[in-house]
Amino acid sequence: MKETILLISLTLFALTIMVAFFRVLRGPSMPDRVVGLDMIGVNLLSMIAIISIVLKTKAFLEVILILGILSFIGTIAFSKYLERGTIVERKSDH
Amino acid sequence: MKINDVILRTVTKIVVFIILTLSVYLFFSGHYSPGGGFIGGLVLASAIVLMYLTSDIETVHKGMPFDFKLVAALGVLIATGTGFASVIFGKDFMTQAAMKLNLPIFGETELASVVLFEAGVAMTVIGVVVTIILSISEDE
Amino acid sequence: METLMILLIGVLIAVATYLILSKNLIRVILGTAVLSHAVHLLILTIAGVKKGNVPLLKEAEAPYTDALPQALILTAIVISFAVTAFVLVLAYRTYQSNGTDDLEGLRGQENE
Amino acid sequence: MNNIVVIPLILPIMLGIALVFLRPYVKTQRVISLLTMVAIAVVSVIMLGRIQETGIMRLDFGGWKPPFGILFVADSFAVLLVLTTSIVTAICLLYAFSSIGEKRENMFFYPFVLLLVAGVNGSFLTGDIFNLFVCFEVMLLASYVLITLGGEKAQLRESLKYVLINVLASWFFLVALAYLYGTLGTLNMAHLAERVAEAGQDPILTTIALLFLVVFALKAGLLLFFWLPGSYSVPPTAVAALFGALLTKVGIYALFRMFTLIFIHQPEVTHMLIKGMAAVTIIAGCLGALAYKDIRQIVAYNVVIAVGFVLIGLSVSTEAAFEGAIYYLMHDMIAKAMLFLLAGTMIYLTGETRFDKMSGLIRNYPVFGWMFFVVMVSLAGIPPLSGFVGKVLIGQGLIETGSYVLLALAFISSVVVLYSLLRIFLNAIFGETIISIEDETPLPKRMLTPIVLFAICTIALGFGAEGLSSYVSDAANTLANPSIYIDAVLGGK
Amino acid sequence: MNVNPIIEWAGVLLILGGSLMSLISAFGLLRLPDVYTRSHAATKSSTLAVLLSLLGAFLYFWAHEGYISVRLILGIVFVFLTAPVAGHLITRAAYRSGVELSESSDDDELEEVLFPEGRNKGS
Amino acid sequence: MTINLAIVIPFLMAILIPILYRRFTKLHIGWLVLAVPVIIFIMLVRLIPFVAEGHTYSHTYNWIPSLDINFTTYLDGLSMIFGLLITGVGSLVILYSIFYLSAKESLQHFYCYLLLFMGAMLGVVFSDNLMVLYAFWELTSVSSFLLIAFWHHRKASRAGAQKAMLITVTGGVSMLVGFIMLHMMTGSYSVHEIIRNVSQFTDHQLFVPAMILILFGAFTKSAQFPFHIWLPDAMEAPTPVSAYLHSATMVKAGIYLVARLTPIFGGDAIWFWLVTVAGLVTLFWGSFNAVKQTDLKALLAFSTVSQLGLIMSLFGMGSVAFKLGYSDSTIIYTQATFAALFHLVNHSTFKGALFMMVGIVDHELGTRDVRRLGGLMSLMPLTFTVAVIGSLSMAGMPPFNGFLSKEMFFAAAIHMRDLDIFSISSIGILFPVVAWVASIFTFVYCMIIIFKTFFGKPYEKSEGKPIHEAPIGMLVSPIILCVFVVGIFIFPNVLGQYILKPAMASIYPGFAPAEVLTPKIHAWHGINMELLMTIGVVIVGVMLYRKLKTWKPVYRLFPYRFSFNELFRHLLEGLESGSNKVTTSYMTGSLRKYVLYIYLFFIVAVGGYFLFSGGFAYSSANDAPVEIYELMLIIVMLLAGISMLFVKSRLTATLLNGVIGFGVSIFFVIFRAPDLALTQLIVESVTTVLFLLCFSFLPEWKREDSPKSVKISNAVIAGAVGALVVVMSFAVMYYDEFDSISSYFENAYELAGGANIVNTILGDFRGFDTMLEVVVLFIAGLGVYTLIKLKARKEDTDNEN
Repeated sequence: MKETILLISLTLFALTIMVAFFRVLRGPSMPDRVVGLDMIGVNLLSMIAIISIVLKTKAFLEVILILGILSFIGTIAFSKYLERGTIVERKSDH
Repeated sequence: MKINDVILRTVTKIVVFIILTLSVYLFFSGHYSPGGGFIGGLVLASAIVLMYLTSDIETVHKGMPFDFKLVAALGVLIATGTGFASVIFGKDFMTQAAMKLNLPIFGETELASVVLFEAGVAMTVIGVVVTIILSISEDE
Repeated sequence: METLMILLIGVLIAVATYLILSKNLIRVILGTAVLSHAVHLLILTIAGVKKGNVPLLKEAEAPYTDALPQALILTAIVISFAVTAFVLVLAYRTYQSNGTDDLEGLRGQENE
Repeated sequence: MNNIVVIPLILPIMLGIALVFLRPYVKTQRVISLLTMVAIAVVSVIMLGRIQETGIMRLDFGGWKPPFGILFVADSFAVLLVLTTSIVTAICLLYAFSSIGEKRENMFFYPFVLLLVAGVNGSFLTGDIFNLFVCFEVMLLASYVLITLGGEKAQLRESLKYVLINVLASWFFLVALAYLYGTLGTLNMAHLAERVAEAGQDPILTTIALLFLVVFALKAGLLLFFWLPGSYSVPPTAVAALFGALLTKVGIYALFRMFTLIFIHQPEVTHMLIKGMAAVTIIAGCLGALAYKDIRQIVAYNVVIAVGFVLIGLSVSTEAAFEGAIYYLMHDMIAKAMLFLLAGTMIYLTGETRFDKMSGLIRNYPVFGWMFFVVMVSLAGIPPLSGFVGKVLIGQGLIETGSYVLLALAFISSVVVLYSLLRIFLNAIFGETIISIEDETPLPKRMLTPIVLFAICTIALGFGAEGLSSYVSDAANTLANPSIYIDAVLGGK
Repeated sequence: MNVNPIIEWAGVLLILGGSLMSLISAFGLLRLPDVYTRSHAATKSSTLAVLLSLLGAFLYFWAHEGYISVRLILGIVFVFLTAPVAGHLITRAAYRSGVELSESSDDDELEEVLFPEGRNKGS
Repeated sequence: MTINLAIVIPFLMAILIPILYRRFTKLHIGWLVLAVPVIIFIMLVRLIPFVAEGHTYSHTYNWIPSLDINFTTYLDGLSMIFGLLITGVGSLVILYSIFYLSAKESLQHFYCYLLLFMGAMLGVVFSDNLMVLYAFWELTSVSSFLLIAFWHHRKASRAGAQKAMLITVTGGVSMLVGFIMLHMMTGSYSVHEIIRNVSQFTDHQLFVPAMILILFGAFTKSAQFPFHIWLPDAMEAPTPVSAYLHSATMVKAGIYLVARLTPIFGGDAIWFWLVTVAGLVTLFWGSFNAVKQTDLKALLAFSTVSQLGLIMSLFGMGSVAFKLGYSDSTIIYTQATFAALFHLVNHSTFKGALFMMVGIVDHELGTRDVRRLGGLMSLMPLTFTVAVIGSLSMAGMPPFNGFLSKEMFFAAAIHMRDLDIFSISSIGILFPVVAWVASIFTFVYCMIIIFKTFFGKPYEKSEGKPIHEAPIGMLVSPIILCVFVVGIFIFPNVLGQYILKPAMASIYPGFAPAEVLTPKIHAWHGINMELLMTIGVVIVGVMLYRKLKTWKPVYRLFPYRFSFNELFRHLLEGLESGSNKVTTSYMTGSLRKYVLYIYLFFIVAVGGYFLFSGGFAYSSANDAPVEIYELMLIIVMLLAGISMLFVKSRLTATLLNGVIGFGVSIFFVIFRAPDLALTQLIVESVTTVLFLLCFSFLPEWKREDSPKSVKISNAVIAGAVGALVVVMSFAVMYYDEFDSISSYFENAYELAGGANIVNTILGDFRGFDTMLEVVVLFIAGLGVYTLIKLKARKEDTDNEN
């Protein structure tokens, strides 16, 4: 029973990912796509948590954390690129 | 046009701290659970990347005045050097010290050479990733 | 599962190949990136998937999934990262000095 | 303890990295890099001696017995190549001292050379196929950097192609590795050989063998040499010489290992294909060598010809052919490096790249001119210079197996080599002097010495072939009888 | 009856809730008219979804194996910290790079502040 | 010992010459050089009695014993003849050259090459080991190349040198293959061993190929038709060189080889036909063409070609004796060989003299064109005498040595008619006919030499510098040679007994006592067929010479375009332009093309074999189950991949790549690979950051504007590659023969103290990989740094290197 629910949840998350992927594909604007990617990352995070439960292992808990960090870094990088064209500045501008 | 990054910077400070802790944790846990020199190093490097992203090169450099090329070089030297240590003891190249003593009491020393090796790996990873990103960003 | 994965890998490889055959530098480099993804998956899939537990002795019981390919892929990932970084920089340096990112424009005949 | 086996790899790595710290001290860097090469040469001579006495040496890293750990296997074939590599590199370094320019010396030129050598030596010595991949990558990455070092327009353009094609090749390599592991479940080369022999070479295994053939053919420049002419003609002379001497040889070595040790049970497919590829390579190389007036192109296509020539030795797979191939490999490393140095120096002296724009250099630079003559004669396989013995032995192998078409091709190719260089010699070295004594670019002794050293090497290798014969025949024997190798690796210790 | 199965069930249900939440955000991502509103859906509700599922996983591990995972807590904290910032950054980037608002939003007060000489549309 | 010394001394001297040249600035260096051949000559002369008694001498130094290649010197009658010729003519030529070459020339080079050649040539004739012989053989080609190109600032010299080198080396290479084949058959490189065991190998399948290949080498070296074209061009060399290499010695190396190997191949029909016919054709073609030449040296070159053909054909005729075996009636056929040896010596004497004569004329007048020359008889009486003696001897007139050998040649040719082996009888009549016709032409060009140069309208030199006789030093050598020309005519049997007899013994080993093989040579042998032929030659020759103008247009029947020279030139040019076309057609510099070739090869070679070998196999029995969410993820990745092809912006493509990366890592999770998932994630995002960083420097990508056909072919290739990987993967999955070695690593904790197997493998079992991987990473990092920091300055960018 629990398993089934978990599987359903996994499927739902996967569905969300598909929708988010649709955003990545269709845009229309670049930030839309980035939002989509961010969302994929966050949902994957949830999926990994559930998979950990399904597989009965704690091995992937680090992955969750890392994924969180990285989707954050990715989003920052993309938004900075969209905003300024460069993502690392040489000198502080203030 | 100035862009205000106060929110970002505030959050980043905390986040970087978390990441750094995590990287140290991953580095040491490698022998029993996922992690190790590579991953630890990569996570640490990503923390630094995050710092560069949210701040700027000069500021970060003030905080970490290393030449990351040399950090990387030192890392490689350490990694290869541990291989040599066993040569001095007359063992095959790269024999880790753990092989020498199987006594549980020496469990601590057992780990030593592997940890050193992994430290070298981690240093290289950090050094290289930061070098690459810095070099590109400094280009005009 | 394996069958599906292999089909996926096949498509990714086809995509990568198509990208590599195009004229634009970035496309080619992205092609190599996709290619490396595909091959990493391939190594793992070929060795058989879901055949055992996570290869952590303290976490799970035997049977364990084959750990050797994982180690190999790890090495391969790092190497492909190194190469990709280098190629990227090489690409933009080439663009800077040659003034084009079109590979047909980078032919360069012998008489120069 | 066989720890000596790892020295050809670890020494250049450690010292190469150490040189990074010595960046401002160019002189020290020079001395250390040169000494490293000399040390490796000495070590390989010692190893050769020990292999004669006690058979193939092996070093299990970390003490893990094969097939589980990684190991280095030093047989005569590998060590001979290591020896030649170190000698060639040492001499190329000498040339680099005076030609490479401070700009590059400051940009870690010497570390990269040492790391390149480390990768090359590692590829020769390793007994583990995945480790071979990693060693290849060490070599390739170093070569990527070396070829781009300087950042000139043409350099970047050609190196981009070189890099991308090699990335593709590495990818093929990984796919092949995946398949190999998927079928045979092991990575140790001797163990692979044993398992292939045990199972018989199924079609799928042969297919994997062909995949490896594609991979190494790309690296060796066998048929798939498209990256070669462009990328060899752009880097600075010393680097081009190193490339010409070393890079393709690693691919050739890998082909030899693969198809004399592991995939030997279906020669009618694999070796036939190699044969065909070698033949086409020779033809294409010959055409290329005659097609251009640009010296660098001619020289690069000469490399292609040599690749085909050596691999003919593999394709016929007799002991004589193996011996010939080994002799020829060593000869070619030396002579090609010398040729590249000469070509580069000619361009440096005249500022031209086409031989029909140069003339009468021998009047201005007599010794230099004669060096070109020596290398020309040597590459044409005229005795008693170094190319001769290899040529004869490969010819012997070809006759033994009745491959007369290849025989004709192989020997005609040496005439083409001669002609392609003769054109340069007669037009550029001989001929009316067009550079007056006042206008001539001085040719410093330091640039000439390495070339002369190479000339001495090629003469010595020709006259002193007997001195190497016991090692070469041992190497060929190991290639012809894979069981020697397998026993040495898996036969306990 | 042991308390553990209950907590386990709670965890599983939390996860289910999380997945439903994410479905809602997916719906928002699909249907909302412009990037600003879509970002709203993506960051707010999906953060909640993550929170719920991670909490569920935390509870499950706690109940099932008696294991308190610091990493999961950290993860929750982390997501909470970063997701809003990410959302903020991306919308700001969108605005500054000139992504147009949907037609249904009728007032753009920022325009005069940031782009006094008018935004160059379509950039 | 003597023989070894004889080979070594010239080489030593060759090395010393450049040094000595600087020491002795006042002395003409030639005098020092002269000592070398003279000493060796004397040494050899002292050995004549030893050899004449039928002794041989042999000595071995090891070179590459493992390959059976050793310096084995061997002295017998045959090599003695050549040794004497090389050193004897060599001495005279060097003496001559001292006066011919002014001190302004780079004498050290000249003599260095000349000594190299001399050593090499002695090496050729004194070597018993075929490989060493080959080494010296090529060295003669090389030194000849250097000598022809001595005046390398002249275009013609370079062209001549190139042609000579190419042709002779090609022949040499083929000869090398022939030698290797001989070795395969007989297991030996020693000529004498091979001769001893030859009977066992005549049926070997390599026997004929080896013979043909070796003959090819000999023919190119000895300028046999149609490879003779290099010889006239080689006349660009200084005249002493022409006299020495290109008439007396080097060109006879091929003949030497034929003579040396006659005991091996002699009994074979192919050998007979090849050697004889090549010789006769060359004889005719050379003499025929000599007539039309206007340059005296070219004329002599063609005459040399023709004479070489004569000697060659005689050796061919002589070889039938091997087929017939030894009996009293077959002795007659060995006489052809005797005549060949005899003529070989004679030719060296008179041709050497003639070349020196032409050199003198050229030296004094600055031209060798017969159309401009004339009336020199009174001005240069001594030179004239030399010319007359040399020419008449060449034309086969008494009282000169050429007469004797030519009579013997006629005799041999006549005897061929009677043979009924090798199906000679049907065309046997042609032998004497060709010989006779060729002799007529020989006679005609000899007349040209004498009359056009020394009679008729005097030569006018523009600057009124008086023409006078050459310095006596230059005349000494030709006069000595003329003395030999006459002397041999008078005392032919001295030569026959002491020199030719042992040579006959070495060509026909164990055939008959050498005394029987060596005939008594008579200047007057009664009125017989030969003499009648000679008289005919004179009559017809005189007539032809007088009517030269009327029949010379015959030569126009052979337009220059179709000459072998032109053929050769066209061959080379065609080769160059053709290979340029071919090579540039596929080496376009376009990466796409290169990659396309690589993929095509992969598809054809690997795919082709795989599909035809029936290696394909598929079974889903072992597949793990699939969950729905996994399927959905797969679909997402598929779509991400495919849509990467169509997106319009690079940023979107990067994002899609990120999606694929995320997908890969979630599959790593699903496939129980936590370490991989971690690494993949981090690497993926760092890579993305790198992409973004680099995008600042790169332009947005444009639409691919390739034609549709290109796109379709790309798609086909891409699809094929993907499909191939898929089917191969299925087959690999199906293959289930072996267990992986990795179960060993499951004891990681006991073995290496690690519980994370992957990490233990990375850190310990395969720590070496990790170490190198770190190195790779480091190189990449440092490489990126150098790539960015070290930029060529703007002005440098267009420079090469």
